[in-house]
Amino acid sequence: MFADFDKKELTGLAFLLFLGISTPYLFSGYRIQMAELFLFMVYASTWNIQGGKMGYNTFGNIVFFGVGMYVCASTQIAVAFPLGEWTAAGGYKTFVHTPQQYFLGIPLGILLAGIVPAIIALIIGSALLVLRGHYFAIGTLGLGIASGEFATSLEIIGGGQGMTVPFWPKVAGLPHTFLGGGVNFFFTLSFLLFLAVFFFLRWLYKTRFGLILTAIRDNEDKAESMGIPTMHYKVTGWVFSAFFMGIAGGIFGNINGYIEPTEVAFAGATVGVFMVLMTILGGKGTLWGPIIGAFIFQLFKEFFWTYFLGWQLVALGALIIGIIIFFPEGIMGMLRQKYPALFGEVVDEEARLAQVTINTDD
Amino acid sequence: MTKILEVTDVSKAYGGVKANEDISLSIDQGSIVGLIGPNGSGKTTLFNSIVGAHPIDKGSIKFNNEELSTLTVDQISRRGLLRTFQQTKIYGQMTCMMNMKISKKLTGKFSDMFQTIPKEVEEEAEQILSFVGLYQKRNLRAGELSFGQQKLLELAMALINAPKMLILDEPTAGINPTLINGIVDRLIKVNKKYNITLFVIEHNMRVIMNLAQKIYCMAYGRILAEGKPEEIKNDKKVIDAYLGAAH
Amino acid sequence: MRKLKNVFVTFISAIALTFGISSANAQDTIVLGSAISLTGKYATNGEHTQRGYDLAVKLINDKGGVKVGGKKYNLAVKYYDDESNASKAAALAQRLIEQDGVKYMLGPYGSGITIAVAPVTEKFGVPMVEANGAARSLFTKGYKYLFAVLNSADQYLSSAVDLAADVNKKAGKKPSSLKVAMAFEQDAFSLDVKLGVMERIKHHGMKVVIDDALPKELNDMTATLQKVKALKPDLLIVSGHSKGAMTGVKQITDLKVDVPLIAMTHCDAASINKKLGAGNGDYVLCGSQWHKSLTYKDNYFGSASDYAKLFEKVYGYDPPYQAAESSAALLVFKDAFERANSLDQKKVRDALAKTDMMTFYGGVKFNAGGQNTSKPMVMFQVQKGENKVVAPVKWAQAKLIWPAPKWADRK
Amino acid sequence: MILLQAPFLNLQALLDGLMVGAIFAFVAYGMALVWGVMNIINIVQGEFVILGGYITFTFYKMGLSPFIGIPFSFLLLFCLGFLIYRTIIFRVVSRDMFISILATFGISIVVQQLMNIGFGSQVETANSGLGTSFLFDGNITLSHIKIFSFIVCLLGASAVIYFMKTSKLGRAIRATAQNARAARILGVDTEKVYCYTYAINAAICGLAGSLVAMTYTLHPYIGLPYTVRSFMIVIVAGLGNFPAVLASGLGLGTIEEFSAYTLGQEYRIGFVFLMLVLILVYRSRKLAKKREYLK
Repeated sequence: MFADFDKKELTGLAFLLFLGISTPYLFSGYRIQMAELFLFMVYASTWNIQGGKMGYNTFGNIVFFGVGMYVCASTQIAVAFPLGEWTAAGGYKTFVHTPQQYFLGIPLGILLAGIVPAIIALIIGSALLVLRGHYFAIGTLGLGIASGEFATSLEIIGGGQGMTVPFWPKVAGLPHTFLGGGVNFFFTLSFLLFLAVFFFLRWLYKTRFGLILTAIRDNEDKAESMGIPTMHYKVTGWVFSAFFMGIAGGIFGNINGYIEPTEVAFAGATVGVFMVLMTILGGKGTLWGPIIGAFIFQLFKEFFWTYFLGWQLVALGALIIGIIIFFPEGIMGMLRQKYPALFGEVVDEEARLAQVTINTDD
Repeated sequence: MTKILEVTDVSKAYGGVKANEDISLSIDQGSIVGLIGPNGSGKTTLFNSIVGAHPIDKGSIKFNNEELSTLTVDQISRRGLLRTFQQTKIYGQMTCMMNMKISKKLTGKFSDMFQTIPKEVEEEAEQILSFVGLYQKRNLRAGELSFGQQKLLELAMALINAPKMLILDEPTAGINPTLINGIVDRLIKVNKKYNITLFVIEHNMRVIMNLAQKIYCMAYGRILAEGKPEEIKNDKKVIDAYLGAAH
Repeated sequence: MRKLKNVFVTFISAIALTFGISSANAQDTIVLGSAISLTGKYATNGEHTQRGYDLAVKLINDKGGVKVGGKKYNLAVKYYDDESNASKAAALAQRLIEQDGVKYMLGPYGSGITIAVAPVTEKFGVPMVEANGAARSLFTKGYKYLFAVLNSADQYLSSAVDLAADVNKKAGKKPSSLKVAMAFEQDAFSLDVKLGVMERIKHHGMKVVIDDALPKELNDMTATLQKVKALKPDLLIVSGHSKGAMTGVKQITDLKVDVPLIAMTHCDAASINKKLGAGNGDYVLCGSQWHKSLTYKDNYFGSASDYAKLFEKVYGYDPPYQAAESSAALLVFKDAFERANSLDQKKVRDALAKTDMMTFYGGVKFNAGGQNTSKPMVMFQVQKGENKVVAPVKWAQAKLIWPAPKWADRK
Repeated sequence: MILLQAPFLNLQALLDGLMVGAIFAFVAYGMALVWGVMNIINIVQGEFVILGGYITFTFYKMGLSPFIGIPFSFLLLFCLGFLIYRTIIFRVVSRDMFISILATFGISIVVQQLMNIGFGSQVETANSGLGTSFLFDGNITLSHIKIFSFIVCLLGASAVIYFMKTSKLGRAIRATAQNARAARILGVDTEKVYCYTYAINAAICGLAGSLVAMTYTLHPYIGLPYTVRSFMIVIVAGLGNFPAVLASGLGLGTIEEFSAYTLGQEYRIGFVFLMLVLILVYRSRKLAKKREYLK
């Protein structure tokens, strides 16, 4: 499995594995941030399928995130209680999940959280992906916010009231922190999800599918004129993103404990944009770019929160502008400029300059 | 001789302008056919109609006795009818090698979509690249190639896709004269060795004359004349058309 | 490349600093944590809340701090900015508890955000006394560590309905014949206000002629008000935080909408009595948790009016009830610490549950759900630019002016 | 069905729609300008509007008539636009449009926060003190301030058109919009043109903002809806077609108002976005038949 990894990747991966495995023990105080970090790596990496590889800058992936979150939570609740009563404004009753109910709900919810958004992507994909360039960006932006507004007026999922996610159950005889307690559990889930996404994409980008995504970015017309049914590829790519974003949403919903339409689920103005910026900061269209980007971006955010209290958003805005102006190619992009060799391209000037020699006798 | 491409009464208008009017032509399997005509005579429009880049107003286009005018670009090219562009279109961000790999014809099997590109494709790509003389450049980013080299790459990409027929839009335009002979020989080899029917727009008379076995001449969106190169060369109408275009 | 290096330098230092946060938990201070809206749409109310907390902390420390186990502790509050964003608030609460080792929490501002924080404090068994989360759903989820000193949202305007019924009966109109128009924002707080109102409306058998939902990005409610003009209800109820109150009154003034009785929330936070100039906000009936004219007393702040004076002196403006209830929250905590006579979270929690005290802000006594039951809401009406308490009768400064004079008759 | 119960409301809705639509249209003008000339989607549009509003509000707060604020909103925003261009925008002008979206998004965050810090997050309004008139024995209400802003917007809009047609700068701008490179060759200082275009856009927003401050209410986070409506309007109208922008602006206002009556206020924003998506898809589908796509 690791056979075809080179040194750089191995070190990178080793570092992440270390973080993932050691966090619950060494920095248990930072589990939430770390979980968020890994999830953000997932968001960015999946956004990268469209924005980076395929050249379709979407603001709409947040829709899948939100839908996944709601689907997962609703399923978790619905396996035990009628959803309507749970979310009913005011909620006169008190519900507590038994462990059986809870651990039935989790896998079921997460599974559906992946599938439902994937189906949605399949449906809206064929409609929206006919848009190109910034029209696609604007269209998906509209979609994202519209779905938030829609969720706000949907009673069954609590509407503007939002809904709470079931608690980590209390098992008689076990300490409250069995399986390391809810936090560890979901931290581990997000870490595993990240690994899944990472290896999936790593494989995907090597296949013909991955190459063709790049081809679509570079010159969609050419790709079509070479007999590639680009629409199929675009939609399929979006379905992949949707699937993983949905699961990520489901997990995040559980970590957060409370779901609310416009700020938590369909938070286009925060999560929706951050995943884009992370990818750009790290480097569009590369496997590691989004991961590096997410890592650095999160660090900056934490830093601002802690030391610019009250001004952190100003700082963040400034950071965004800085990234866009000075790092449009991202870190990986800069490395690629500096050391093309790392990316399997010729650097030796001679070959670069060599004239084409055509000998008419062969 | 079986006809591979039959175009009958094709018309295409942009707004009011009639770019093509009642074009009819037919191309024999395995032949090399030229299409000449002054600028703006509607040659490229005709090509676009043939490969389905835009729908035609009337008429029919048959490729191996299959109607094309209802199909989309990618469907048509999967039928084995490929074109190159006057302004080269290549995947600039990728290396030449990748350009080639992607251009390998899809088998249409879903599983193949998700398989890594096999070794033999790589070898085939290398052969073809060296055939067009781009072998040393295989690991360069295609965007960094010179215009002429990009044209060659485009040709190579077409070849690895193994088309039945290839439509070339001004293959020698903007290429330095020393290369032109080379390209002509390549095209002839393509025709013989790979047994690909060629349909070529060309302004360079010398090239087209010793390349094509049959030439159509267009002017003002209509077919003006057709025939063997030497017939065309001395055809009054053709000369007038060109001079007419001149002033 | 150098740019890149800079980035990395910054980011290394960032790590260093982020990890360098040490919980400011010195020997003789009890650190309470709170994620509060310093920026974002609730920033102003967040500030009221923070000032309320700070004022109380200062006072308590000056008056000898908290005595636990014969040892004297000072109180301190560690704040984070939740940007008025529910998910951020939840994350920050976890951070306060897990990284900064905070053992006791003060509530954030706003129902939605409190709803987001409560599951966290519950999960970690951290007692939280909150003063600004009124949503009823907070008290029905069976939280054991959540205590609210304020009345739940459903009580905000329900008494306004009763009031309307009452005055109309006096005027010889059957309550069941009354027409009610409502406009509520789509958020946790307002929807709960609606719950309470609907209950009373059913009880009186009134007829709801308009039931509009207001968007979150609200700055125009012409449509609703035009309907009101057309249908001429006897009672108009609007709840949408400050922006609802502001936009509502502003456009009622512009459109000269005549309704005998208009009831709203957050009038004082939006200070509609001042901002709209010359008595335009007049005759609006407002639900409020607290008013400085109330006669409650305690031996820290003294009477409600004393509190108002003090607050005025320190911050230079009249305390809105958000500040008052926040200060009260700290009095409750102090009391609980001393009765528990221990810093063990469980013990403190139990002490809180048994709380039964009187403060300048009103009585505090929690029911099983952690809801304060010993304090009623007050209603005040804007009269000549002044907020005058009109109900309950016990504290009434002035009589309710009803029906509100027609715009045509005002000068 | 309220509109049927009270037929007058239809007229009322229409009027209110036009009034509010005029402001949208005016803001959209600015966006169309920047979009068409500089190929930039200006996310910070809405924040400019709100900032303009706050400037006017400041005058009101100082006890002056808010009307004095109008020219200041206009001028100060002009300067701000100028400044922002010189510091940030000029770096993204030539870049991919998506970059400009993100860059201006960054700016909008900063502006929002600074407004929040400067003016507080409290909801504010500048009371114009103008009266209200009733038509059809009180069935139709028109607050004068709305009429005023309606007129100002129309005047402003026509002023922009006139300016574009006649003034030297206006012609330069139009030339650049047509073909920047050609204009440059013909000696147009495109940098300058871009700079002024952006500044003018900001000024337009400022003016609109001062009207919003007097007609509706302000708080630092109400900007986005204005930005998005401008999108909507420009996309429907198409770039560079100013009369169409005006028309679709008024249209949008009216449709929204009616949707607010029938569907209810809360769907207002969502409704706009949904329309945005549908229109885009519909138009590109139409083109797809010709095997083309939106450019």
